[in-house]
Parts: sequence; structure tokens; C-alpha cells
Amino acid sequence: MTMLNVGRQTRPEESASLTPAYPGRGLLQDEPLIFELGGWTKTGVDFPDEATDTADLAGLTRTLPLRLPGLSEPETVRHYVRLSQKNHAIDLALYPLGSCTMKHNPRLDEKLARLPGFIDLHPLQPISTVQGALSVMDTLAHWLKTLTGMPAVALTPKAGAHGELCGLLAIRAAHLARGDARRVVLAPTSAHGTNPATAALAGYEVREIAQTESGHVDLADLEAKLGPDVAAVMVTNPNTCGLFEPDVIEIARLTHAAGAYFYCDGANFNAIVGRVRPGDLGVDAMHINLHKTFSTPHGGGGPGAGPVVLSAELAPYAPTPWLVHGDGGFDLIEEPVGAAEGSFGRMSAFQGQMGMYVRALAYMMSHGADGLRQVAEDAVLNANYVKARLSGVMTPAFPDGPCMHEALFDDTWLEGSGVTTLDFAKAMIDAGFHPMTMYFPLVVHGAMLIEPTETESRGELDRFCDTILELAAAVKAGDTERFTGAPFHAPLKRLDETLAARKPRLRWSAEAAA
Amino acid sequence: MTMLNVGRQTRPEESASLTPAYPGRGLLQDEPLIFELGGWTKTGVDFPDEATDTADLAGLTRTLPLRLPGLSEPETVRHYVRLSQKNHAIDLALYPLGSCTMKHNPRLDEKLARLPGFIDLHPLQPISTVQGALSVMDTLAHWLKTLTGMPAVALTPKAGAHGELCGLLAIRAAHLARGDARRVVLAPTSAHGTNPATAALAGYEVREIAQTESGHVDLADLEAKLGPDVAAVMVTNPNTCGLFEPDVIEIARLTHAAGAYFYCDGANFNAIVGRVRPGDLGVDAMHINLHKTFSTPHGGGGPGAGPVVLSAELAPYAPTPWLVHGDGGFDLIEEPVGAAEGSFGRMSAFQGQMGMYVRALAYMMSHGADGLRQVAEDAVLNANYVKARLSGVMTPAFPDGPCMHEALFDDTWLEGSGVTTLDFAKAMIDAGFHPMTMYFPLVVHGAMLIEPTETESRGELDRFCDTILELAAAVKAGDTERFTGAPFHAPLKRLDETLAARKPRLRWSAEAAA
Amino acid sequence: MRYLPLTPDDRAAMLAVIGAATIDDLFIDVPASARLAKPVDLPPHAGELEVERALSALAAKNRAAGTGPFFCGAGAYRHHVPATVDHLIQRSEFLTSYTPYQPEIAQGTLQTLFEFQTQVAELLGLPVANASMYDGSTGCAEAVLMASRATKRSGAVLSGGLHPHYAEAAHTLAVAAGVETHRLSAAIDDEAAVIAAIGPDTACVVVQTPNVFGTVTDVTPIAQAAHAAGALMIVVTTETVSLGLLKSPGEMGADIAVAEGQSIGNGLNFGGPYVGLFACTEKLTRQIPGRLCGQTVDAEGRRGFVLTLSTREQHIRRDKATSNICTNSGLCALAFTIHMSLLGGTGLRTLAQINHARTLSLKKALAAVPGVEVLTPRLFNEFAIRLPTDAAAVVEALARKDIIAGVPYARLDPDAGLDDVLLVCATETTTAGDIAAFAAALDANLNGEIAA
Amino acid sequence: MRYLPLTPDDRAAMLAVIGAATIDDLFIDVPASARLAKPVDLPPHAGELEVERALSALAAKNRAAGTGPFFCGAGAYRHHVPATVDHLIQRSEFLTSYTPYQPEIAQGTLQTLFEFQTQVAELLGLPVANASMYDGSTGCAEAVLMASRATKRSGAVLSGGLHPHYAEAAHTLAVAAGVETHRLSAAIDDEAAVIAAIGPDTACVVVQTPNVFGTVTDVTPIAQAAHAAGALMIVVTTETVSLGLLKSPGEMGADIAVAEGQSIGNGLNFGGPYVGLFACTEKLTRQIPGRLCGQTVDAEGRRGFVLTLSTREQHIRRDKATSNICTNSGLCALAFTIHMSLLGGTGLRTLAQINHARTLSLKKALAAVPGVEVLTPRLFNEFAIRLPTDAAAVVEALARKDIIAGVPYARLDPDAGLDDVLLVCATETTTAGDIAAFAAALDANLNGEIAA
Ligand SMILES: Cc1ncc(COP(=O)(O)O)c(C=O)c1O
Ligand SMILES: Cc1ncc(COP(=O)(O)O)c(C=O)c1O
Repeated sequence: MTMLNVGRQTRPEESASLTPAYPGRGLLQDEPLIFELGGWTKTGVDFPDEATDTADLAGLTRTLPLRLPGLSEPETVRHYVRLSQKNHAIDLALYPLGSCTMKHNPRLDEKLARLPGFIDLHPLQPISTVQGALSVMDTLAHWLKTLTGMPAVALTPKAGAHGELCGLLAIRAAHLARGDARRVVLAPTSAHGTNPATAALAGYEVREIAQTESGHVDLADLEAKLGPDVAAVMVTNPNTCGLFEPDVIEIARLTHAAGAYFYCDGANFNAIVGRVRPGDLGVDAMHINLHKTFSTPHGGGGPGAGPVVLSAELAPYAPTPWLVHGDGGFDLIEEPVGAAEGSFGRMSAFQGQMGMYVRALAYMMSHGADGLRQVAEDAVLNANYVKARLSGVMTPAFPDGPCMHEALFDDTWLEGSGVTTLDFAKAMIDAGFHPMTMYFPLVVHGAMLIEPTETESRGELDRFCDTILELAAAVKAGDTERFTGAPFHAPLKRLDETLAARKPRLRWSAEAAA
Repeated sequence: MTMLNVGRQTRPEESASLTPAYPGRGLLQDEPLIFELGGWTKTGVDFPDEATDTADLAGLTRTLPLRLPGLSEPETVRHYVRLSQKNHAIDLALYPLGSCTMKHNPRLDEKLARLPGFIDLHPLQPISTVQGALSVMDTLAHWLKTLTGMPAVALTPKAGAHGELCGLLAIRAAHLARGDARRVVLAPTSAHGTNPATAALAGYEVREIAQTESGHVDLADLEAKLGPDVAAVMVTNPNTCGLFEPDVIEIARLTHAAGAYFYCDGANFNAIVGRVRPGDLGVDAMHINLHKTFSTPHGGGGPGAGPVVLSAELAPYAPTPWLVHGDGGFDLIEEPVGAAEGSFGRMSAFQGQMGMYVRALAYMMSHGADGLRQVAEDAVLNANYVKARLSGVMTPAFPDGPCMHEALFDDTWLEGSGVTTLDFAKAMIDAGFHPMTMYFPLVVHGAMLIEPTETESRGELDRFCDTILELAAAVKAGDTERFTGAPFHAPLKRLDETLAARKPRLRWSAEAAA
Repeated sequence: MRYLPLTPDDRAAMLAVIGAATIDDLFIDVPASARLAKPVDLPPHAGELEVERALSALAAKNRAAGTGPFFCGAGAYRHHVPATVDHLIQRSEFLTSYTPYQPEIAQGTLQTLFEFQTQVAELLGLPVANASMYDGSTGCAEAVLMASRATKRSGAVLSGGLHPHYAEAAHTLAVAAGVETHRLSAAIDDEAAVIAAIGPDTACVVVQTPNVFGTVTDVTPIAQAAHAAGALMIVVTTETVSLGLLKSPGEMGADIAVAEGQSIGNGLNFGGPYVGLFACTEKLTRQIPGRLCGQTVDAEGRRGFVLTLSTREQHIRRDKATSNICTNSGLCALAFTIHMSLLGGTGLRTLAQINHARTLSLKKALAAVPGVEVLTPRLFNEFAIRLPTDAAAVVEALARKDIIAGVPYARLDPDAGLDDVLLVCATETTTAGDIAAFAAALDANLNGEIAA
Repeated sequence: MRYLPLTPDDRAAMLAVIGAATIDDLFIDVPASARLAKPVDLPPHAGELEVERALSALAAKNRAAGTGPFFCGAGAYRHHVPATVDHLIQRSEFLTSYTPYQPEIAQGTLQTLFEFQTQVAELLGLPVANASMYDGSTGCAEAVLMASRATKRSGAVLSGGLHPHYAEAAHTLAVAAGVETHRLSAAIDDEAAVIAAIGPDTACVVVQTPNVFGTVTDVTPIAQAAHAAGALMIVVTTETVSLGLLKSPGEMGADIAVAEGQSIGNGLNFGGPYVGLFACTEKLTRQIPGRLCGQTVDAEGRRGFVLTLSTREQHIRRDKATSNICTNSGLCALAFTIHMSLLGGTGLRTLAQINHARTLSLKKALAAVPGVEVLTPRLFNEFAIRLPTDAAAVVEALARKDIIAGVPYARLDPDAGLDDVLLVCATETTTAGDIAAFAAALDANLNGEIAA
């Protein structure tokens, strides 16, 4: 490893682009992998010296050595703190990833989730010793049911996609209960990838519903495709174009008329929480991403939680465990028996994402009914403000009428400029902003989906819009290289994703490194 | 504020030094002051709406409005997270500030200091309700007394300088008790500024003791200056040149022979903890910076704690409160009465830095007697390793013999290079390291005092030394501009300290900003 | 409201820019009948102090594991997590970032994922590991589907030692996907039965070790039988700490290894969030579910990391994806990686040895209680005992004495007819005092005074 | 040991580079007689789990203020600190950095200090504030010395309403510096006495408002009298929250204002660390103790901040320095600044109003208890009551009923002959239930059953 020669790795190539040309990156230095820091014999954890005897495990113990380095605590802290500074985060600036709802994550929620009574609680302790935890689940369920206007909720799904699966499995069980083995699920082309993937996982064939010019479900096409073999219609509302489906009630009616169920993807519930109850729209099942609408941190990819609200018709098929009010307080029905007889079964071990339940509940209680309504209003207001400020220069995919929580643009305005949606996005990085969601939804060419969320101040929105406009001006000015070469100021220049896929290197190995 | 025009402020000047010249700083952006973010009418804290009536305070309430902006929580988090990234820290890289002992700060200590039983405890609660806290103080006292071989300790001083004051006031009280009003304190020129400042604060005249070629106290000069008017001799040991005073026992003997007391500045106790007990050297009083030797975090300037161990002769004069073992458990004597009759009185409100006591005790218990001895050995080993690796190129102030916890160099090796100690230090910033302590101690020309501490790995020490050697080579190569212009890669270029002092702007004001 | 930066003035000014008269104008697409005129019937906003009071009160209604003798295992384990781990994962840059879709400003997350994948592969003894699953149980279910895709067979043999929740979760997913699970009846030790159950349509054999009864098994013979029959071997581990001492799945011939990673870096959390470890052979790489982080270079040739092989994933492949997983357990994986970086192989081994030692003392102490029969032949840090009476009743009785005695097996598998079996566990957090108190209370309950 | 990165191999290799045979060779300057052959007589190193157990056990032996009714004030106040504050101050970059001596890589700390100084100056109503003192009491003592330096006079008049600990700390420092303190006898309200005590050698008058008895005073007349006599006016405030509602020291003519900043952003911590707020007039700037952060520009003209006017400080001026302070309360100041940035003027005012309202209810409730006499004429969030019996005994008795009833004045000032006086306080954390419980228990104690 030449990496360790002078200081932490300096970057001749890049520093060469600095005048005067001196190595060094100041506060931001490269950082090797832990496997390159030595420590093959060390450990950063102290254990009591006590006699141990593993004779009884003769023949069952590892024959190959565990090649895992251990670092002292100071080295470990430094390694991960250095790495952390190479990340963008919602705590650093507006994070306009459409469909992801990157909003402020309150530290109060983190603190409460770490109370010993929650974090140090075993999922299989006697029920009498976990009444507080069950009470949290019950309260969360009450809030979710009230906010959605639905009679039941299955809390256990571990993320949105898992919630989709939960919903479709309930639908499947409901059909089978009446001996009706339907095989098809309808979903718009604009649907998030998890929708078709989930439908397939649940054993269904997926057929696409067309979309109208205005970005809505094409009712005629839906009606045409509905039939006795259709088990469910999956529609995201507000949809992935950032629009509310105006015909949603009709969609529900047609769906029900065909004997199918209406699954609503609720990932965008943030836009309507407190102002619209999906239950009033005819929805049969909808998942809620607690890590979006209710702000449990994304954590660089997870964890999340995807509770699913269910209509009275689907409720009996909800997965185990069921939380019930016993005479001794709260109780759990953990097997498909008794009241839960109809349950389609268990989706995972234990009771779901308790850590997320506490955070989401703290978030809801902090906002209250009034605050949550304000959340939806400010989220929609911020998105429309951004849309209004940028529409002069960028081309909105659906110019007429308001959008909901996110503003969708296509790349018409970039045509012939030599700058792609990707190039433009990478240039945003240099100005200190995370790019918007790109090339999704698929129904729009070179899509740029901007979701500011309600936790952005007007000042930050203006800085963001000013930046985009300044960049757009540069595009017009033909300053192509500024985009095709971007980012220039990130910890790394643009990464070669093709190489990564062509020659996958998915783990460090002494051999490869040597 | 033009600062808000495009993105968070971009830096044309600097980006101009990049090819191609595009504005932007990627992850590191400028950040305005909170007073420049609006929020004059906002607040980021929610309070219950309850009736309040301040009629009874008529005539006593503010007439001028409070011009303090309030930011929502998301804005506040972002502001301070952005600012934090402009700091160097021990968690980012070796921090070789001589005399400051920048070592790893365990997060365990932070966690324990925040236990409700400690952080949510009022200093004036009934004694019966704070027995655990008093027990922490008693245990800490026991460890400090055992490690120093001294019979008593005053815990309350709030930092090293406060501890120095505590020691001198005890000495003053001891002399006065026998009607002996001495007026002089002797201290070497190499002493830390707080020593003379404290002596003056305690009402003493300060006289300097000369230092020998080899960096030690000049015994002859000490003997010459000792006399009936000398109240105390203040010597730092290991001293600020990073050397152990070989004649320390003789210094104590001469001091006592002259009827004076021996105050030892224990800021560098880290170098000898577990291997040498100041009590065995004839010390009468010594402060211990818990924020150095026992690793309570420096926090960008504080807080700290400076307990003072005292000899049997000085113990009776220790400041109130006194912690005693009553029959009902631990007790506090809070006034100079009873056993504490001789006390020189109170130095501050309450019982001192409890938050630091918990951290320091957790740190001590984690190391144990064996670990603390290892701390001294590794601290000294690391310093000597750095000294050995750099001596070929830099000029050690005291080449012969080993150093203790820090290695001192002068600027002889820079003579005629056009590069000053300051320039060299600033260039270190570009390579990702914090500069060493400069121009202290005063006895060495262009001093560079390097204290690595025991929590640095050999790998980090080598990266540090390699960097220094690479920079030194550049000096030799006459690449002056690389130093005089440094830093080039820090969040800001070199700052104008003269301007700051000439036209002091010590607060933001609407007028000035306008 | 403290989380909402907009002031009334901001809102008015912004509506003006938009050209809308009121906020309602932005919700016109909502059918009139569905527009709520006023807030729903829930409490109004509350200050931080009030929320903290309310939830702290609920937390206080639970008996935290650490507050007294505690012996539950069975899929979730109480280990000490260094304060450093929890501190680091709360860094804004890790906690509040999204899936690393923009690698240039996500190297912090990506490099730690690469470290995670390497650590997991090393632990499980297989060449390829993904960037995490929701947890061990869902990982196990995905492994079954993956095996049937890879073998184009539709049968899955589930050992009777597999954690019942895992078996049920796998069954739920399998049914929908048209895979038939053959779950053997609960057994402390069922190597022979498993081998016997392998047939020509068997896509995979799923065996857990240490299994739900704590039994440690060298599954090599089972793996050989499976391979001989053209089936894949799936090895499940719920206690990752055991891998510090025991043979890795890879060493024993596993094609796919699934583990619950909660033990390293993560708290009990009443069951979630946890982190699923998932590894497989080179050959199966393109069948693996979930995200993969890979090494590459940037435009200037510097090493960097990116999410890769995403053609397997839902956002590209949609209904042809290897899984529907999107959000995973990123932050729990980070906690795992940081804790593992502190432990290292050396520390993990010591940790495993201490767990085993404390468990042997627990075994000794309980075996000495008249009426208690230890059922587990070879154990790591948990085992099953048979009581002369209903295990659940004993657990309830001891809970009233503030001793959490373990998990009645019947709670996981009511129909197995093992109501008298109790699953107990000891870790480095279990003290000699805890063990003595447990043994004494159990003795008193079984042989002494009637349980109150 | 987990905090020590060097391995035995590292040590051997490094000794070789140094050219030393053993580590002892590096300690040769230590007199042989003083070299310890083996570790001192203290316990050996302990793992994190063990240390956490030991200290948690000690913490559990304290009655945390928040676990029940609690009414202590008298210089330290229980307020709710938002979780955000404690999270942010624990960021590595803030927590583990040193005093910002290298401004180019310390702008995070420096800019927050500049914000702190601005907030403090605004709160105290004076133009200049420093970067913090250890706490309010040491700040008060420094203010007295500063005044005597500035006026070249040696007398200091201390109001009888000044917190006794503050008076004692000031006295201790003053004596050594040759300044004579004239401390008036304890008084709920002593404007006249203070004015009467001012003489030709008076360097400063030190008055606290709200004072230790909770009495709020407009000190303007005292300031005028002091100025007329050529003395400086020093105003002390122990409860910074009161400044959200009450006139600022500057408004009332203070030349120097000192306050304890603990109430904002900092916990009770059993007395420390706290943060001293220190402000003064423009004229006195160069006499101010401690660090000052100032605005400047960098080599390219960009705004930046540095520590400035350090010619006042010990490291430059040594025995001529304005103070010996070096390490101060940086991190507590940061917590103060973050909490204040959340509150803003609006929030601080509301917070102050709520504190006052809850205290009025407490006053009403206690005044209704037979035998209780409220002594404080004008109060903010604390006040003094006279009991028919020894206050300390009552406090002990109520503590046994898990009610922390307040601070017996005699504990602060045993010789004042005010053994029957109890100081009580209510804040936003005090509930109606707490107040009712206190009043009932007090009534029972004084008039009902004999205290157990
Ligand atoms: C519209 C939509 N549906 C479903 C999902 C999947 O949710 P999760 O990532 O929680 O599985 C997402 C997440 O990005 C989404 O945006
Ligand atoms: C040798 C020496 N003495 C005294 C002090 C003063 O200690 P404190 O900053 O804790 O007041 C220091 C701190 O840098 C020091 O290095």
C-alpha cells in the first residue's frame, strides 16, 4: 500500500490542479480500509481474564483462522469519523431526492428509542414484562388508523416493499378464502420498482396500466384491463409524478366492481397526511414508510418500517403476530389461531421494527393532529414553490396545475446542450447540494424529480433554486465541460460504475490487494 | 448579504485556482452567522400554551426587545453540523499540541456522565439523596492520592490554573498561620503563563529561576534566589521542555530548607502516572488537569478540572467544601468550621466539576493501575520515537538523552530558509495534521513542541513523521512559497490576526453588518 | 412547530410566487368529498418535554433486560455494545443520509458497506456477501426462493431445529412463490431426518446451527447429502457471536449462509430493527437479493466504491428482480461493522469463549436443580431444559421474582407438544450472581414453596 | 488495553528505532529512589461492561431531580434541554478539539464563540462579552478584581442578597489580591443598605437580581449611587432564564454583568461544569478576563474569526495578565449557544413567562399552608418562605417522602440566623402535580402527622 507513505494519502493528481501545486487536502483526507490498517492480532474491546474451556466443542470449532482486523478504540473512532465526512446528509443541506422524503430527523426520537425500557427489551420476554412496549405499538396503530381512516393496521412489515408484500399476501388470502385464485396485478408504468417486484414475489403476473398525458392513471385502459383474473390494482397516490390521482375514487370503484382489491402505495403519504384519509378514497391496503412520512432516519439505506393499513375486508388476513387487548392488559396472538385464524401467517421473526415505532410515535406526538396537517401543507407548498421558481428555465413534465410534495421535470430543456440529466445532477454536487432523483419515474424522459420536504426553510429553498438557475444559465451559455466533468469538488471525481459491474470486486482480499 | 445568492456561499477566488474554474466547494460550504439567517420572530422550541401573567413584575421587565434570532430545529442542526466540519479534532488525526495532551476521549465516559443520577443532580439536594455522587468524588480522590502518593486532595478547582491558585492560596494560608507573610514566588522562565499569572493573582511577586543548558532548573540560581521572603517555588515536572527534572528531590530539599513550599505544576503528569509518585519527590502541592492526563474532552477550550493534591502540612488549609465520612455515610463540610476550620475558604460555588469527575474516574477504572502505568510508558515511547525519527532533519532543543511525553525542537534548522516556525506549522495543515505547539516554551528559539500522546498508533506516528520529513525536504529544496502561503487546503486561508486586534469586532451587530 | 421552518409570512409570500390564493388551491386534485376540513381526531402538537415524559413513562412499564437476571436467547441476544458504536452511528453523515445513489458524496457509507460485506463473507466463510437484509428470518426466506430459482426446483427441506419463526416466515414467502416447504417436526438434533427428507425436487436444505434448542452441529454430512442430490445447502445462524468459535457455514459446505447480525453492534430493540447477514458462493452471485457494494475507480483513477450489479434489483429489473427489497438495514450494518472492527477476530473469539464459559456454568447450575433435565447435547451459549411442569408457568412465576428465566419453547411452536421445554441463554453480560439467583429461584419454584 | 493502540511488537520496534534497550531507559532522569517498581495499589484495568456496571450502581444511589417533585434553585436550575443540543455538542469536531489556536482549522469553534459572545452581550445588555468563565461565581470574583484594577480602588461592597457562595468565592480571591470586601448581612431586599455602604474607596458594588432569596430588583438607583461615587456597578444573575423577561443589567446601568449560564443548554451536573457569562462596557474591554473571539478576514479577504486581544492573557502577559484563566467552559458555552439559537428571543421570553407562571402557582400553594410565610416581595422563578421550624429538618423529612423541597438558606449561610428560611424554585419542568404533592406533604409535616 503506497497509500500510507506521506501523511494520509495525498492526491498528486488533484492537487496538481491547484496553484500552487502542493499535496494535501487539509481536513479532508483519504482513508484506507480497516483491512489496510494492520491490527490483525489486536482488539479494541477489553474482556475479563476468565478461564474458558471449549473442550466439549472438539471437532466443531473453526479450522480456518478468522481474518478480521481489530483496532484500538482511538483508531476505530478516527477511521469512521474520517469516513463519515465523505457523506452528504440531510443535516448538511437540502436533499431533494424525489420519492425518498429526506426530511429532518429529530434527535429527540433517537434519544427516546434508546431508553433502556425500549432498546434493552427482548422480543420474547414474558408479556407481563413488556406492557409498555405493546402500549407503544397500540398507540402507534391508533394514530396510523386515525390518520388513514382505516380500521386495521399490520405493523410488522420491515420496510415499504415488505409492506407491499404484506398487502398483496392479504389480498391473495382474501381471494383464496373464497376459492378465487386470481393471477394478475395491474400497476402503472410509473410505479416504483418495488411494486412489480413485490407482485411477482407474491406469485402474480404484472400488467401495466397506461398513463394519460396529464400524468394520471388512464381510466379507460384500467377498465379495459380489469377482469376476473385481476387480484389487485396497485396505484401510488400521490403518484410518482408528484400528482394526486383525481380519479382515485373511480379507480377504487372500478377495481371493486371487478372483484379486485385496491392496493395503494403510500410512500408519498407525506403529501396528504392530515388532509386526506386514504380510507375515504376506497383503498383496501396501503403501506406507510415510517422512514419517510414519519421521519425515522434513513441511515444510509435503512432500517425502515412499513406498516400496512387494511380495510375491514382484508383485516382478518393480516400477518401474525396480532396485538390484542387481553384482560391482563395487552397481549399478542403469535400463531394463526383464535381471532387470528385467518391470518396468512408470519412475515418475519418477532414483532417488527420496535425501534422505528418509538421514533415514529415521538414524531407524530410532537406534531399532533394540527402539526401533521401542516406537514402536508408545507411539503406541498415547498414543492410548488420550487416548481414555480424553476419552471421558467427547466421544463416541468406536467406544467398545468399544482403538484403535490415533489416537482417533476423532464430533460427537454437540455436537448442539444450536450448536458444530460446525469451531468446536470453531478454539477449540483459542486454547489453543495445532493442531486434530485433522476430517470425516475420511467414515464418521463430524463426525469428529474425534486422533493424538498416541509423541513426546508424558505432561505434554503431559495439558495437551492438560485443554484439550479445559475447552473441552468451555464448550460445555456454552453459551458458543457462544467457538467460533463462534474463533480469537481467532491471527495472523488465521477466513479466508473461500468467497471464495477464488469469486474465485480465485492470484498477486500489480501490477495487482490497484494 | 450577497452570501446567500448562489447556493451556500461559493468561492470564486479559490475555485478560480481550480481547473476548470467552476464555483463550488462540494461538501464543504461557507456558513453565515445565525444572525444572518433570519428567524427574528421564530423559535425552535415548542411550549405548552398556558396562561401567563407578569403584571406583578410591572416596571421590572425588559424595555428593550431581545434581538436574538430563533431557528427551527432543522435549521439549527444544519447550521452547527456545517460549522463543526470546519474544525480539526483529535477524532480526525494526530493532534500534537505540546503541553496540551490531546488524547483519545472515550465515549463510554460521555455516556456515563450523562446518567440521570449524575447529570440531573442538583448541587444542593439533601446530602442523603446524593450519596452516590459523593462516593464518586471519594473514589476519585482515593485514586488521585494513591497515584500521586499524597495524603490529601482538593477536588473543586475548575481547571489547571484554578488548581494553581488553590495550591498557592493553601501555601499562603499555611505561612500566615504561623504569622509568616512571604511575598515572593520563584518559577522558571520556561513556566507556562498560568504559573506567573496565578502567583500574581495570589498576591505574590514573581521571580524567575534560570535554566541550565540541558533544559533543567539551575540549582545554583535557585539556591541564590531562595530566601526568607520566598513563599513557594513553582516547578513544572516533567517540565515544559518535555524533560524530567533530575534534581527534583534536591529542589524540594532546598525549597523546604528555605521555609518555602514546593508547588509542582502537574499538567504533564501523563508522562509519569503510575511510574512516579510526586509525593516521593517532596512535592507539597500539585494540580492535575483531568482534561489532560485523565482525558476529559477539551471541548474546544473547556471545561476541565484541576484537582490539587496536598501534603500533610498544607491539607488543613484546603478550600471548602470538604468531603468527609460521617456516620450517616458521606458528608460535606461546606464552611470553614470544625475539621475545616483552617480552610482558606471557598473558590467557587458548589462542589466543583462533577461531570469531569465521572469521566475521569471511568477513564481511570478502565485503565487500572497497570493500564495507567502503560499510559505513561507509551506516551514517553511515542514522543521519543517521534524525536528519533525527526532529529536527523529538525534540530532538537535538547538532543542528549531521552525526552518524556513531548519532543521539543528549535528553529535552528530553518535558519536562512525563509520559512518560519509558523509557516512550517501552517503547511502541516495542508497535509491533514494539526500543528504542534509553537513558540512555547519561551526559552527555546522558534520552539516546536510535539506531544503525540499514548493513544496514537505507530501507523499514525509514521504518517505524521513522514509528512514532517517530506515538508522538511521541501524547505531544504527552497520551496518557500509552499509554507509562506500555507494553508492552501483549509476552509480558510491564513487569517489576519493583526487586523482583529487593531479593530476589535467582538460581536455581530445589525449596524455593522448593514 | 419546532420542525417546521416556514413562518406565516413565508407561506404567504411563497403562495404569491406560486400564484395560488390559498394552500387549498394546491390540493384541488383531491376529490372534494375526501378533503378533511379540520385536523383529524388526535391530540395537538406537544413540546419535547411533554413527549419525553409520555414515552419515558411507557418505557418504564417494561422490565429492561439489563435490570436483573435475564436468560432469553432464541434468536435475539443480549450483548454489551461499546458506547463508541452507538456514538458513531449517530453521526449526522451516517444517520441522515440516504441509500448511496450518488457515490461521489457517499463514500463514507459505501466504504463501510464494503467493509461490512468483507467481514460478513469472512465470518460466514463464503466469498460473496450482500449489503444486508432486514433480518435473519427474512434473509432465510429469501435464501429459499433464491435456491429454487438457481436449481429450478420447488422443494425446500426445513430442519426441525430451525427457529420456528424462521420456518414460518420462509413458508409464508414460499407458498406465494409456489415453493413447497417440508418442515420437519421439532427436534433437538435431526441430522438423519434431514438427510432422509432430501428428494429429487429438493431445491435446498435449511439447517440452523446452533439450532433453536442450542444444539451445535457440523452440517458437513448434510451438505454432502444435499449436494449429492443436486440441492443447495442453506445454513442459518441466529447467534453470530458463535462464529467466533464454531466452524463457519462455508467450512461445512454451505452454498448460502444466512445469519442474524443483531448480536454484534445492535441492541435487543424488542425484536427490531436487526440486520440480516447474507452470503453465498461465487456461482450464485447474480441470484443474490439486495444491494451489493463494489470497488471501482474514479475519473482520476482513485479507488472508490459504488452500488453495483443492480440489474438484479427491483428499480432496474422490476418484476424480474431477484427480490423486492429496497430499504434494508444500513445503519444496523454500520453498527455491526464498527463493533466488529473493534473486536477483530481476536476479540470475537474471546467473546465467544466467555459466552460459552458462562453458559457452561449456567448449565451446571440448572442441571443441579432437582427435576431439571438438560436436553441439548452440544451447546454454545444457549440450551434447552425439560421441566417437570409447564415452562410458561414457571417463566411467569419467576418474572414476578424479577428473573427473566428464558423462552418457553411452546411460545414459538405451540403444537410441538413441548410445553415443558424451556430455552435458556447466557452471554458475557450474565454474572455468576444472576446464575445463582436463577437456579435458586427455579429450585424454590419446582421443589420449594409454591410459586406466588 | 482498548485505548492503547501499540502492540508489544510495535513497542519493541520503536525502542529499536530510538536506540533504547528497554522502556526504563527512557525514564533514567527519574531519581532511582522515586521509580516505582510495580503498579500502584489500585484495581487492574476493567472492561467497558464492568466500568459501566460500577458507575451505574453509584448513579443509582442518587435521587435524580427528574424522578419526582423537585424544587431546588439557589444558583442551579433544572430546565429542559432539547436533545438536539446534547447531540450537537458531542460531535467529534466540537467535543475533541482544543482551544482554537489555529483559526484556519477551527472556524467551527470560533464562529460559535462569536455567536456566543453576541448572544451574551445581547442578553446582558452590554456591548462586550467574553468567550466564557468557569461559572458565575468565579466570574463574579474576577469582576471584583477587574473593577479594582479599573478604578484603582480596593473596596468592594457585596449585597446581602448575593448568593453566599458567590460572596465567599469573591472574598477568597479578593483577600489574596488585597481587595477588601464589605459583605452586607443577609437581606431579602437591601437597596438602601447597599447605597449606604458605598464609600470613596469603593471600587465596585455587587448586587444580584433576582437575588438568592428570589427578589427581583431594578438596580438603577444603586448603579446611579455607585457611579456618583466613582465606583463600578456589577450586576450578578444566577438564573439566565430571567433575562427573557426582566430588565437586563445593561439597561439598569451595570458596568460589568456576570451570570451563571447553566440554565441554558446545560444540565445540573451536581454543580459543574457550568458556564460563566461575562460582559462589560466598551471602556473596560482591555480589562476583561479570559478569551475573546473577534472577526477578521483571511488572506483572500473572506470573513473569519480568531482569538484576539490576547495581550491581556496569561500566555502573553504572564504575571501582568488580567486573569490566570486558560481552559474555560467552551463546550458548555457551545451548548448555551445552540440552545439559545433554538429558543431565540421569542422562545426565551415564553420560557421565562412559563417559569414565572408555575412559580406563582407554587407561591399560591405554599402560602396556603398554615405556618408558611412567603418572604420574597418580587419574584421570578424562586422565592424564600419562612417555616415555623428548622428548614433543614423539614427538607430531610420530605426527602424521605421523595420530595426534594428546596434549599434551606442556612446551608448556604449558617451564621445568618435564618435556619427557618427555605428557598424554593419552580421551572417549566415543574408540574401542577408536583406542586400539589409538595404543598400537601409540607402541610402534613408542619400541621399533620409528625414527619417519619
Ligand atoms: C413510491 C415508492 N414505493 C415503494 C418504495 C419502497 O419502500 P422501501 O424502500 O421502504 O422498501 C419506495 C421507496 O423508495 C417508493 O418511493
Ligand atoms: C504546563 C501547564 N500548566 C498549566 C496549564 C493550565 O491548565 P488549564 O488550561 O487547565 O487552566 C497548562 C494548560 O495548557 C499547561 O500546559
